[in-house]
Amino acid sequence: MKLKTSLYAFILALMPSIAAAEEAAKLDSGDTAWMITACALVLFMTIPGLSLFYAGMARSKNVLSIMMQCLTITGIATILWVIGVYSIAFGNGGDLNSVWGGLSDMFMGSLTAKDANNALPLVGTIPRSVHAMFQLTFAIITPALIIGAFAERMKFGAIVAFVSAWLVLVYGPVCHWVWAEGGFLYSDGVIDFAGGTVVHINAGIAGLIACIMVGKRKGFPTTKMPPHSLVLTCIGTGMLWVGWFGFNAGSALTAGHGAGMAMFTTQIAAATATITWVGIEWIFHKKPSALGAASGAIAGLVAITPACGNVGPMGALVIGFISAICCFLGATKLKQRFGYDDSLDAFGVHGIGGTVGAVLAGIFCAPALGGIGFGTGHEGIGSQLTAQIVGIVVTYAYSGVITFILLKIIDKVIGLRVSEEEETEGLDIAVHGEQGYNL
Amino acid sequence: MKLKTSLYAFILALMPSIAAAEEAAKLDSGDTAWMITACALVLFMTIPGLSLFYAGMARSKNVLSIMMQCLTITGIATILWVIGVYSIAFGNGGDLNSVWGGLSDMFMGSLTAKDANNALPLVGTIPRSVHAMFQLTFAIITPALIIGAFAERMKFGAIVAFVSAWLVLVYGPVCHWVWAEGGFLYSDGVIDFAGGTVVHINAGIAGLIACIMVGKRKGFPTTKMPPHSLVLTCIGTGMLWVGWFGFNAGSALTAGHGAGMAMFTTQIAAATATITWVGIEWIFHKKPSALGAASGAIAGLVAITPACGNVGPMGALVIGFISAICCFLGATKLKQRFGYDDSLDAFGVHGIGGTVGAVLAGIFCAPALGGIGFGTGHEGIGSQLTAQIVGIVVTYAYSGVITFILLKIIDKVIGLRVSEEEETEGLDIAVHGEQGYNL
Amino acid sequence: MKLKTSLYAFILALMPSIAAAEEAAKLDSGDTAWMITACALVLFMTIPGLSLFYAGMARSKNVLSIMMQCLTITGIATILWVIGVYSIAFGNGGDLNSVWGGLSDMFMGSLTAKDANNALPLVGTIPRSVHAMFQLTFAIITPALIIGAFAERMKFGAIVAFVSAWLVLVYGPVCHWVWAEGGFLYSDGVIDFAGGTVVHINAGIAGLIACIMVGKRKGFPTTKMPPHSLVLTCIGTGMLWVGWFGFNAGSALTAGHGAGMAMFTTQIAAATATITWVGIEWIFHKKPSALGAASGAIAGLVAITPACGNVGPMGALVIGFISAICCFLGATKLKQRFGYDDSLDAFGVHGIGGTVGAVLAGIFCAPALGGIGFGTGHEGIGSQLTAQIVGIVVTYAYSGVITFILLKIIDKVIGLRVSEEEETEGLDIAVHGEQGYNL
Amino acid sequence: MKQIIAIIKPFKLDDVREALSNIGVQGITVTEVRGFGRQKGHTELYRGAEYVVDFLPKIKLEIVVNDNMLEQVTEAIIETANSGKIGDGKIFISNIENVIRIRTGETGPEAV
Amino acid sequence: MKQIIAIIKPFKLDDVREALSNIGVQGITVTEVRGFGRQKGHTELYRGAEYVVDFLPKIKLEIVVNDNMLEQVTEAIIETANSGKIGDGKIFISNIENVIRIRTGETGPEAV
Amino acid sequence: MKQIIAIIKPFKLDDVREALSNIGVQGITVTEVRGFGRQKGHTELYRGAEYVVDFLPKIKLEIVVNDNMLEQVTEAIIETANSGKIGDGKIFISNIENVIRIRTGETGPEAV
Ligand SMILES: Nc1ncnc2c1ncn2[C@@H]1O[C@H](COP(=O)(O)OP(=O)(O)O)[C@@H](O)[C@H]1O
Ligand SMILES: Nc1ncnc2c1ncn2[C@@H]1O[C@H](COP(=O)(O)OP(=O)(O)O)[C@@H](O)[C@H]1O
Ligand SMILES: Nc1ncnc2c1ncn2[C@@H]1O[C@H](COP(=O)(O)OP(=O)(O)O)[C@@H](O)[C@H]1O
Repeated sequence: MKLKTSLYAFILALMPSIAAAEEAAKLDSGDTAWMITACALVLFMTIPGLSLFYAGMARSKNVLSIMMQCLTITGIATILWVIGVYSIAFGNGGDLNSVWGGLSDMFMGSLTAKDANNALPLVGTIPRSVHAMFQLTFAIITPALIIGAFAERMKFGAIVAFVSAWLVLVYGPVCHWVWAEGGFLYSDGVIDFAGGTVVHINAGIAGLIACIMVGKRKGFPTTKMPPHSLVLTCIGTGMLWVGWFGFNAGSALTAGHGAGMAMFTTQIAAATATITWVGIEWIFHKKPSALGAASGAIAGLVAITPACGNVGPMGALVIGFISAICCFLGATKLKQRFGYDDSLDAFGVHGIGGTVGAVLAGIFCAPALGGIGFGTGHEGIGSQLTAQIVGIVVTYAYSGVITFILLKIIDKVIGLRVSEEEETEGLDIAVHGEQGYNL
Repeated sequence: MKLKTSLYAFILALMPSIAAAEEAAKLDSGDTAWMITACALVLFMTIPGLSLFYAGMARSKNVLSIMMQCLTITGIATILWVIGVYSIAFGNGGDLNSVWGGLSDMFMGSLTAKDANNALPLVGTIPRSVHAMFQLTFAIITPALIIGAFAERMKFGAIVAFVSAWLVLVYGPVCHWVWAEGGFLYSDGVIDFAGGTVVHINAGIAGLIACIMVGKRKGFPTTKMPPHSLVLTCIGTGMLWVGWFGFNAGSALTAGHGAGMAMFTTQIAAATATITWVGIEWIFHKKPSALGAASGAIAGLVAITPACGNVGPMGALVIGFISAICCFLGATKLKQRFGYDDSLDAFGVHGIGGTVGAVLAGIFCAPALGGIGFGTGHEGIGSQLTAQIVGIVVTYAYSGVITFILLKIIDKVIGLRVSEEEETEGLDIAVHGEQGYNL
Repeated sequence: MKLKTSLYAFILALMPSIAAAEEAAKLDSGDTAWMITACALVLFMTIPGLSLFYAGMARSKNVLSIMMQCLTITGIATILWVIGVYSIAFGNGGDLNSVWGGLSDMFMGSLTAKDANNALPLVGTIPRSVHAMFQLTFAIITPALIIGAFAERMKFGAIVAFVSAWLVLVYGPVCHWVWAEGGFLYSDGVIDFAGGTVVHINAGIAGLIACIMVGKRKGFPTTKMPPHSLVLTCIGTGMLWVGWFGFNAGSALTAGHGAGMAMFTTQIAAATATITWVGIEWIFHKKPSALGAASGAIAGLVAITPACGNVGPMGALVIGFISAICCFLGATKLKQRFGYDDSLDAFGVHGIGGTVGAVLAGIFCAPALGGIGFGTGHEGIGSQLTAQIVGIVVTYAYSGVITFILLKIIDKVIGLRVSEEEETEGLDIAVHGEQGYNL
Repeated sequence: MKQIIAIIKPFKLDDVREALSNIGVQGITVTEVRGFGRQKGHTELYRGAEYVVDFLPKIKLEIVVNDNMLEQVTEAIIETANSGKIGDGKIFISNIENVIRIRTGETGPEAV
Repeated sequence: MKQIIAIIKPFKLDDVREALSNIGVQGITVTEVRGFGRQKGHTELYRGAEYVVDFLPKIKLEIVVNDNMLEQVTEAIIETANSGKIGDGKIFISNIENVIRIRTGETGPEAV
Repeated sequence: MKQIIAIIKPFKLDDVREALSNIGVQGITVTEVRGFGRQKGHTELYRGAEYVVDFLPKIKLEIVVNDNMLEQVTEAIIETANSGKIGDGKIFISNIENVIRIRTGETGPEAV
């Protein structure tokens, strides 16, 4: 859960409705209404949002493989969540609670366990079931983001195995560290309002490692691989943008000022980054592009994610501006420079944007810069920044290493890549036995 | 309305906000916020959700005919609802109230009729207008589901005539039986939380009868008729899944624990069915497909619909699993076996999935199986199951027979099918004078 | 803000929650939940809704230019809003308050300025940030509507310049006149519940002037320019329809009876207009078309916009019916008659539909006709109609003249139109350096 | 060797391909084309703008055969592609000087 | 009989078709092709990856005519398809040995 | 002058085009076609309905050259389009009687 203590106190002060609710731990129908809606919005980001965004950039012979992977991941993540990842993330791990939530809440019995007054459990002012569902939608989109890195060449079976293991071994724990009371980064006062480290850095670095290990697509970078339908990518961008309100404003867990400002900063950062990326292209390439606008929008949305509830409008503007520049370089220069094939820029946009956002969150949360204050135990930009960087480094290291080990194992057991022939024919026909278009 | 008495008592116990509201019949802004949103989500299921899901599976020469039919049905259902179907469904039919709601609320005067305190009318804690709108979105999607069965060959005029008559003669009454206080299936304690019988079985059987009466598409099954764009189908699937939260969690009519759990069971069943269908294909055909994932998702969503508010997470998992197997057989084997041309599997998925769900709702509602209890007047699985089966059989029989009669009449008067030439040319050009794609 | 005094009193009477809130100026989580959702819905109308609706009607060589323009406008409007347009629209202009809101709230400091009780500011019962965001989504879609008029030929730079200046000089002031307390049309008791004048007439007339000044597309009207993908247009239609609930019901600013009825009248008008347009085509062209259904839906939605919160169900039905007829004539006959090239019928649908709606709002708000009463200072249809017509004429005149001047200047400085060669090649490649489809 | 170009109606493609397979044709190249001929196209109407679409979707088959197969092939096409309605299409026959199989480098009749 | 293959710019199609109609051409088969020639293609840039698209969209017309029509047809095409700019395209003429109308079985000149 | 029609695998297009450019070919016309040959197509399965797709995506190149270039061009194609696997495609050579450049009206060899 995303209630940092200091932030929490702040919110309590602002919102009589919550304050009251806390006293009696009462369900608030308005907060619940918003959070149910937020669940729908965040799921909408993955299916169909992200699957469109990604599928449009792939070649037409692989379009369904992307959409299929997104649907399958939605299924897998849900089932694993119910079985045990929820427990790992939000359970109480006892002695080991600083690193994981344990397995005591497997099968989510806690959702239906009534209290002394025969009432179903709440998280703040909303039903525990809604909170569990909201968090599930994050556990769905995170691995779905990764697939952009190794699109168009990885074995379906290997993806299924990797994503399943990764959810259990990486997502669950990292989520616990940052968002569960008692998690060690939570205790450190790391600010990650809606998932800069847990979601974007986590997915970005996993994608980077994975795309290097799976190897480049046949023909990359000499063969032309233009996006097969930027129309789909633009549709996906719109859906992601809108769904992101659920992601960011939903992370307030209530329908009040906190959610309102998180939505507004999200909008500002996304808009600024869109215009910045378009501007860069216009100046340097003479041709501002729709893909550039879309990429900018996502870059801004990613970067504001960890910061959205903690910074002010002007902070959001700066974050949007800087993130667009960094992600532009990440998606265009870095990749070329080092020659890895992060096909749809999972690292270039999410890894880098998440990192930029996590760092800047530690700066622009400063009240002097229009923010709403530091995380628990921090009283200045210096110490907050240190905490942020610890959070970032830990996530890079842990997610990177486990991803590496998992893929090594999977490579040995079933292999990571489809055959050259299958890759040439396209995954849609070779792996899934169907075609995207029969026009 | 979906408040079974026992369920109702249960909900009252859980939700102080409702309990309080009932005393004073007070509007709750949180419940209203959620229900307005739910209206948007359910309409979103039809336009563009279902129209994409279906249109993608059609051939490109008929893509607009599907989208046009969905838009037109949205229009027709709305107008008929206002004129009289709302009254038939939710009015008070006096002596005949067990079978229909009568015509006393034609033109929906009750929506604006103020009470003694000069207050506008409520249904529970939400404005009557919102409840009427929410129910309208169900009256829109139900006939829209049917068109999948006779896609690509039926006359537009015949569809308009059929859908109009069917809404008045079938949808209105069946809705009244199951969801209106006093309806005979309602009184029987049949559990249908969000529309297994009213929506899915009702539409599924009508589709089956209709596709048999309209006849096979020219060339079926020898000619290849692959889906023209599974990309559209996958987009539609995501939209339907997300919109279904409005459908199922909205059927709680409040934003509380009931809605939360309904959303969560919906997610679990959809996910499990997705993975199950994909698994079946993987094992038996070696190629797990995007269409399979999409079909599984819808199968699970359909099956959990009648049960979502009454079963627990594990019940949802089992329902998802079983529904995927049954619908897989329905869409692949049954159709081949009997040789009817249910083009887009309206019966194979909605009829069968709805039936499976309605039956299993009667089992997994049992507290011993994690459910929240039986319907009014039932105290064990046996008696509940009997009620469920009565509900199913009555719907099959009534909807089937009236559909048959309506189509016979329409066939006599204007004919059901376009000419062979028009069918070959495609409905888009032949009937609507336009083309889906001019790339 | 859209609270006309009389309407306001009416709403207060209806909704105890608001009435109570006003006393203590308390945040209502239910109202906030709905309004956050409404923000998401209205943004969804532009990206991806409108961009799909428009892009589908363009030729495939220009599809990305439309999507790019919508994304860019979203970015620009957001940034300008934050900088100063919000202040112009909703600030207090002091002596000049009847014509603009001044620049005192540049950079939106008012959003985070706490009151005496250290509470963040509200508008009614929702956070000021949410209200500002909601209004921003209107400021985004309005210029986006205009681009339909000069699609497929205008310079990207000219569009950016025009839209930026137009937002500051036209949108901000007109919005202030109609919706800000003290605005002169507001004071006149003009009824514009959700934006008939501010959004649709404003955009429609600007589009008309612009398309005449930019000139016809090369080859118009002799060359065939069929919509390249009505599938996209139909998807966009569904999204617009659903998003419109946020637009119209959101304009109630609370989740109560007002929002419920606004949603319901919106649905009725859209449905009636859909069926009417389809009917006209069926009768006169023999071929009812999907584009017709889509056009009808939008026509109805546009026309009900100013009226949705003030008329009854039957008023909505009549408005839907009349708007479809007028917009049908606008999009098919008027354009041909006068030979201007309003490519995607920005004027034909939005200008005309908005005008029809603004006029009829003045009639069907009459309690005798099922409406909820006249605007401040009006006591009969005659005087209300006069006010409506003043509102319409003022908007036509102001928006038209300023648009004309702006485009004259831009034409001189950078030119309005791409070269003939670029137009022939298509804007996607020529201007944006990318292609919509690589199938 | 001869090149046979046949313009046929799209829905006849499967029948024709099968017939040709049956008589031993080993290679066919198919193109989606639009044909303008005696058969009239349709009219599309978009918001009042009327478009006469003169071009109809057709399938073009290119088949290179040895001279001795020529007659058999044309007959098979005529039989299966014929629906008796206007727009059934045409067959054009011309001479091919040489054929080369890329994979093996074989030339002439044996490469067909 | 002769086969005339003309590669033209897409936006000229309607003009050419009309001109050919006017001089009595009864049948045309049209294919969307991509041409590589003197006219240079454009560059597309996607997230820093540059693609030079050498191939430009063109329209290919295939028209089979009796020998006496040959000149008239080529002239009509040259006149209407000519924009004076590079990339206007070419006309290739070859011999056709036989023509068969599928619907009627007619062969030779009368089948054209 | 000769017309060379080459059917090749789609992913070989860029290589072939480059090779042809290098030896001085000035014009190529490319069409996306579907080929039926020895190489077998795949099977698609949609909700239990099985479709055997006999036709495989191929690229057709049409190149008109002067007689002296013929051999060089065919060799270049054979070399670059050859993957050694079934389905690599074929080259068909026929005679062209005349070539006209639309823009200039030039005819014969100099128009090629
Ligand atoms: N002379 C021709 N040259 C090229 N293509 C032709 C010619 N004549 C006919 N075709 C092709 O054959 C198709 C069918 O011809 P059409 O005249 O419509 O019917 P039919 O062959 O039955 O008389 C046309 O659409 C066109 O593609
Ligand atoms: N020798 C050739 N063989 C096949 N197609 C050719 C040949 N030369 C030109 N073309 C076609 O004609 C088109 C126009 O040729 P290009 O050289 O660009 O301009 P121009 O004909 O005006 O000199 C090319 O895009 C190509 O499709
Ligand atoms: N006789 C033919 N006429 C026309 N096209 C042919 C002929 N033979 C082969 N082709 C084309 O060449 C392609 C490759 O031929 P195929 O028999 O599959 O492999 P290979 O040429 O390696 O033996 C086919 O898909 C088809 O498009």
